[in-house]
Amino acid sequence: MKINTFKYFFRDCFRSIKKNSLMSIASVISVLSALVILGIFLVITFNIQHITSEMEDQLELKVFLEKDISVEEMGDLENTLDAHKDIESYTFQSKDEALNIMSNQLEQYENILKGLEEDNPLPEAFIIKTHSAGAITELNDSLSDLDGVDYINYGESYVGALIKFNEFANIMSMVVLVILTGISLFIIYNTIKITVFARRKEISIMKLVGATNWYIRVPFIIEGSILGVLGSILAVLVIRNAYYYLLGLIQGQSVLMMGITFAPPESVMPEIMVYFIVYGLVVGAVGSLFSIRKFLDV
Amino acid sequence: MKINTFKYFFRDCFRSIKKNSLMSIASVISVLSALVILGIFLVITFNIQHITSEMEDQLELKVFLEKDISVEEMGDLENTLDAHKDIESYTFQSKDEALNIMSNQLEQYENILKGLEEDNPLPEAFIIKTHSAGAITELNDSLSDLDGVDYINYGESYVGALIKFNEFANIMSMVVLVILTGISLFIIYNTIKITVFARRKEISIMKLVGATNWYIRVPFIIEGSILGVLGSILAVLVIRNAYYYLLGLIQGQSVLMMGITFAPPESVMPEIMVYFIVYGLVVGAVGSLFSIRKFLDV
Amino acid sequence: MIKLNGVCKTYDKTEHLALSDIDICISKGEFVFIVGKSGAGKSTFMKLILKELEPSTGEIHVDDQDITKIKRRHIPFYRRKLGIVFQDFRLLSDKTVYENIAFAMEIVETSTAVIKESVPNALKLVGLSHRAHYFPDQLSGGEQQRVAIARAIINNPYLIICDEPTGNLDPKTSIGIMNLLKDINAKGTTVIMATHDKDIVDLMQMRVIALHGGKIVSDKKGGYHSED
Amino acid sequence: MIKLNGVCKTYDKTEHLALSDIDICISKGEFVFIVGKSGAGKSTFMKLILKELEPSTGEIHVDDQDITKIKRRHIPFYRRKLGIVFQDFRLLSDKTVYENIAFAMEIVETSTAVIKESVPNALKLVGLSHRAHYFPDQLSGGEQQRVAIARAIINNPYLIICDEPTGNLDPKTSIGIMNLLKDINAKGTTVIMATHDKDIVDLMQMRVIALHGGKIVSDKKGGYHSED
Ligand SMILES: Nc1ncnc2c1ncn2[C@@H]1O[C@H](COP(=O)(O)OP(=O)(O)OP(=O)(O)O)[C@@H](O)[C@H]1O
Ligand SMILES: Nc1ncnc2c1ncn2[C@@H]1O[C@H](COP(=O)(O)OP(=O)(O)OP(=O)(O)O)[C@@H](O)[C@H]1O
Ligand SMILES: [Mg+2]
Ligand SMILES: [Mg+2]
Repeated sequence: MKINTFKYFFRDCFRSIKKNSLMSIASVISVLSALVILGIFLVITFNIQHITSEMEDQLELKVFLEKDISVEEMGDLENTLDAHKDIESYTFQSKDEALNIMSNQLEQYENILKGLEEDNPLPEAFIIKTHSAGAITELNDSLSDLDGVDYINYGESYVGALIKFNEFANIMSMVVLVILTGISLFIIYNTIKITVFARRKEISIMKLVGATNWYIRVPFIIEGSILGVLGSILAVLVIRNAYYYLLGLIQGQSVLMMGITFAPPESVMPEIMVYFIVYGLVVGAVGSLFSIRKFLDV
Repeated sequence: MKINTFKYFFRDCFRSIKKNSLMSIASVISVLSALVILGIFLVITFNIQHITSEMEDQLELKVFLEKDISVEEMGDLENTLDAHKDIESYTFQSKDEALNIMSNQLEQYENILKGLEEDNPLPEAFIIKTHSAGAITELNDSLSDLDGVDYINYGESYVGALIKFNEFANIMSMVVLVILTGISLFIIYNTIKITVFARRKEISIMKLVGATNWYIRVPFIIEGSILGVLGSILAVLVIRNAYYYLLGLIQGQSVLMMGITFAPPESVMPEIMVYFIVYGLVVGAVGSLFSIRKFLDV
Repeated sequence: MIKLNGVCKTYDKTEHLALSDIDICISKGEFVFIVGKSGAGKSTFMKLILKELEPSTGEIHVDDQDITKIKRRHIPFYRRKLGIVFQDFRLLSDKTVYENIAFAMEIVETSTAVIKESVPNALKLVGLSHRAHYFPDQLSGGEQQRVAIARAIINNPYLIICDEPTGNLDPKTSIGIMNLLKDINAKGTTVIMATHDKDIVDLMQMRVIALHGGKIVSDKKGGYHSED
Repeated sequence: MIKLNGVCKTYDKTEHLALSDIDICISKGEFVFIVGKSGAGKSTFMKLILKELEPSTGEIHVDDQDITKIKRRHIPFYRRKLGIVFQDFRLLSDKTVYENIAFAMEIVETSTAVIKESVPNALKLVGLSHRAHYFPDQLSGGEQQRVAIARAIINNPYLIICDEPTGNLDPKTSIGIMNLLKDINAKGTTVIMATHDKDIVDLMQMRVIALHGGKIVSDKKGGYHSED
């Protein structure tokens, strides 16, 4: 095909967008609407991931030491911890610190614990942070046999529940995302189909004066892509601004949030942007391609 | 208007649905898609409400008794509790029970708490369930001054957080619902607009042979309502079956759920059904009414 | 019955005058041909009378009513008293031939019994009884044109406006249609007809108004644009 | 050049034969009128040659090619060598007059320079230079018809098919168009034209094929359906 032909294609598709402006605007709004819904869910999904990964970060392993641990054993233990690849950091917790923390955590037993101060029965401990939640159980096994270690506590049921919840949340949000992607695809494809349908007479005229299928298709595909991308860019802008606005609203209301932080937009938006623009482009182009098919039978 | 005219309206709108079946199907799918998305969110919202209300149900007030409480004081207290309108039920917790529960809850301090058994420092308590979470703070005030009451504990910060979270979740889901309702309205209105646009020539012909605006509008409005209701009924069916399917999948996987139960579909679906059908009807009718407006200017 | 006073019409955006300074008076019961070259303004004239277009300047009176001043919501009622054949037919594509014609009666709330009797009669008059249940896009050009004619006469209008009603018809069918219009005219209905068909105009010997470039260049009884 | 053997055409759903048992042979360079009553099958015949419709039975050869056997993707290339004027014009409503004509050249990848020269020439031939930048719905019926004619001749086709090309034209303009077609025919292009215009057929004295109810009832040189 000549370069001129492509010039014609672009000229025609811009003209058609202008001439059928009502339908063009409607298509863009459809893409926009469908993607904004998808965007809301994506942001929610990213935030769930963010929150669970923050919760994972807070997981720790408490290695309680034997009451009569020797200095040597203590040194060996520290060396082992230093060398272990799964361990991110660790701190030492003395008896007093332990009691302090316990009475802070257990408000309701504060009074009772006060009596223990003189003869503190709590053991010393190493508090270990791991690189990943998955490493915790392994680490538990490998550390518990070491000399000087009394027992290890890592909130077994809590870690298990968290990992399960994590999996569950991931599966659920994937399912919802797939469903929503499907639905929004449906909405956009539908809109394109009606707009193409409204122009079926034009298509048949083109065929009757000798235009090949590709000659007719290409401007439609270009038009579909342009409208799709336009809609997706608008959707990205809407999502972005709404998210910043929401974060602004919530900032300072930390009481509400119970210590939960939101995923930073800088990390969320680029992914959504790329995803949306590719989506808008592909759905617009492929949607046009399929919608036009049946009207080319002249 | 004559009764015959209405017969014509219905005949015409069924004919038009059949003749423009591609566009009719597309409109129904648009309504369906938009409402399914809305439905997913509605189900999620109902479940959040369900879960928070379950959490509220589990709230309890612990009234710790003075060590040297007299039998009389005890009797008075029980009478007060029996008579109090905010109290749903209460149980008595002895020293031993308290220690037992504490050591169960605090796995990690199990060893330490064992030492306390001989000389149990924990007080006796009444554990009270209230009718509503809101009543807890009030009850705290009214009970703490009574004779024989040492102090009251109800997880102040937890209750506060739960109420706040409740409010937050309600506001968020209302916001998301309003936004989604708006977007789905947009999608449906848009689809109707394009289908009406595709038939603008027919509309102008009717006007030119002397049809009044209402004569032209009514069949469009009826058609819009029928397609809207059809789409919404399909949406209800989709949501209903998907929800039952999901519940079926999850049943027995209670580990995953950490004790959380889902809102029963029997309580969720009727509300959604009424909401959707009214929505489909109104949006279909009003959407058609507005879409047709500008083409009546002939 | 119809009176135009200094009517001009320019289409928005185009400077060009489609009709300029038209003064016409057509009495009740007349049969008038409008002739003229392609683009002379014949259809524009028809559309003005139908109130499909508004004149840029001037007044148009139909049946002693200044139609430029009719209220929007009264327009349909004004149009119902006219019968119009459009140059491009304008049939409703999702209704059959029968229903297209019946539609014009339904909007004026004619009883079903009357509709059921009148429509087949009208179809017979234009020779389309065998096409009653075809859709417009299943008809030949001439058949569509005859449906449009049947629709125009069905409500016994006091004024019939035909824009090129025989453009797609063979001479024999054309003459049939002209006889039909003549009969209707004989019963007192005013008929205005734009046409290019020299033979028909010559045959009928009625009043002929000739337009050229939007102006009236002749207005007399007799043959097709006599200057030619 | 064109040869029809036992061609019949029934439209789906309707039992009725739009064309029955047609045998025609048209040689290269001929000028043929197809006449007949409204609904006789003229447009159907044209549509068969264009491959807009498929015959129910029979063979159609154009330029020694059996067009019923052309592969789907070769149809556009076949159509490009024809010039067609449709009875209902079929102009692209979102392109101007100029662009409608240019479009027919663009699809065969004519260079821009040639397009820029040819289109104004064609517009001049049909007398529409002053309407080049109007959209079809801003044109009168006759003007649209002339745009369709200009589009049909722009690519110098070897066969021109005109369905009622003067139905919306005044006699003077019609004769201009006929002279144009005659000139093109004189240069060797085959012309097939369906028309109702008795005057034109009588004037031209070319081969006339008369259809009636889907059958050929006469095929001879001379005036309009001589039996009438
Ligand atoms: N919508 C429009 N916008 C701009 N110009 C228009 C419009 N409609 C018609 N015209 C122009 O006005 C002039 C008169 O048009 P009109 O349709 O009245 O002609 P006509 O006499 O009916 O011609 P024909 O015999 O070809 O139908 C034409 O030159 C046409 O190009
Ligand atoms: N799509 C269709 N479906 C069914 N019948 C059709 C269809 N198209 C045409 N016909 C019928 O076939 C017959 C021939 O139609 P055709 O268009 O060929 O007539 P024509 O000779 O061109 O008439 P005219 O002079 O009125 O244009 C007509 O009676 C018409 O009703
Ligand atoms: Mg006209
Ligand atoms: Mg025809």
